[in-house]
Amino acid sequence: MTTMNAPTDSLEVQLFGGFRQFIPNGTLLVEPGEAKTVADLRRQVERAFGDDENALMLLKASAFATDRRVLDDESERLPSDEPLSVLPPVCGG
Amino acid sequence: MTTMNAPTDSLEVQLFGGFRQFIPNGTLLVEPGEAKTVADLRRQVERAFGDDENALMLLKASAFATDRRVLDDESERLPSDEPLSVLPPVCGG
Amino acid sequence: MSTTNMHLAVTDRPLDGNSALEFCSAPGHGAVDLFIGRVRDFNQGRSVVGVSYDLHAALCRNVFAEIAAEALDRWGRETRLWLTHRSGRLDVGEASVVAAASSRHRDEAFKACRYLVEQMKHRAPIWKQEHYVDGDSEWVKGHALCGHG
Amino acid sequence: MSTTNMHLAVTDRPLDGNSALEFCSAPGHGAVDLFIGRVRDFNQGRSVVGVSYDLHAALCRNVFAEIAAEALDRWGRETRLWLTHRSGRLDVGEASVVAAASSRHRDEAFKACRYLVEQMKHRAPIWKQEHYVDGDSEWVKGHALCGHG
Repeated sequence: MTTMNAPTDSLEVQLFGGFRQFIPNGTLLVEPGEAKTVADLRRQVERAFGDDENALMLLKASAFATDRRVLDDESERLPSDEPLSVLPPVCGG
Repeated sequence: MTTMNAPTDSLEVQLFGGFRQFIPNGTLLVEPGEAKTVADLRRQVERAFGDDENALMLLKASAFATDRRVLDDESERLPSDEPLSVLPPVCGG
Repeated sequence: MSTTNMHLAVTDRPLDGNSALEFCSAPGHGAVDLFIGRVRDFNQGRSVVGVSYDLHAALCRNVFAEIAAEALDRWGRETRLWLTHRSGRLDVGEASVVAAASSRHRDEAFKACRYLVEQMKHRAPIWKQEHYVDGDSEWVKGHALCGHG
Repeated sequence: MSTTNMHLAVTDRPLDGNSALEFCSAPGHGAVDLFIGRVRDFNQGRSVVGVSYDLHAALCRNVFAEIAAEALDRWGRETRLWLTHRSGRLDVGEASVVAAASSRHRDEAFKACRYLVEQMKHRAPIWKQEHYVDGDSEWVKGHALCGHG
């Protein structure tokens, strides 16, 4: 992952479940850059996965969330100062 | 209960639940006499309660049973050599 | 009555949920549902201090066996079942009935457990006398076992 | 998270049904239903030796709290609820989730307990990786949290 060498002001995104196949420590650093909405962030994460079809397919089925709630509306402005995460389809129990 | 003094060849019927208000030890002795069917036995038990309206009302809502099954069909011949009982409406749990 | 896959009993000793959870388990079973009925301190507007359960033990065991056999028919022969009911005088909070079912998937476990409880309530020869705070006692009305009740 | 009438948690330590049964009780509660999900030895044709649960702890607690609040709305404020989920690696037979609900009457207890389980499965950020007897491991497919999943 080239993003591992991103500058310290990079946006840190936690990934869970099946994403650990691709990023064992579960942390992805993306350039905040132009990411203003959840949809923007999704594109940044997509870019970080390059052409890894399996990761991209899992991402497609995933939701973004803060520690408080799932960000259903992806046109929503990215919350600042809140940890962000990518949640693949869930299967507790 | 005059039935307490019935001869030893009397038919012993066990009563449960609310019947313990009327017969604390739960055992009623009836003359087997002409009792050939479950319906006959019901009439004998009725007679044993005399004019105790509360007991008769409870009996009306009760079923007869052996230790194995409820005797749904009261035209059925009384099983011999099986303990018989009177079961008022149930409320386990 | 206890077979390899069901434990059915009436007893005058305290009931125990843990034994049911241990019994209703198997390496292939991903789900267990356990129900416990307990004596309440209040019923139909009256303060209850305890309940006495009267039951016809022999017939009870037969009815439990019928109900359990029906549950196995409906939710699979590999389902494991537990149904125990207490007799005698119980204080508020004590368990009167413990029902449990385990199976591969949760839907069967939930449904089989509930089936045991509902059928037991409607069909098992068990009677309940409530004891009230004022010293009075009363036999609780129930479900008639006869067609004309 | 634990309030007077609900206990919600995620933990990497073994789960315990008894604590749930004790918590979900009250003198006015005549019924408690308890569900335990356990690791199965077989899933979709493969022999399983264990399961690793990954979860988003902070969000999980929030989702559990939402689900529990909904259950109280539906089945009454006096209902008592328990929902705990385990994280980390579990062996076959170990409990992954414990849900329980107590209430005055059994219908509410059964329904509230089942609601906790179903909603947790569909909404809580929890993921499961199965480990197979052949040494292979696989993340189990689940329910998408996004509309386009």
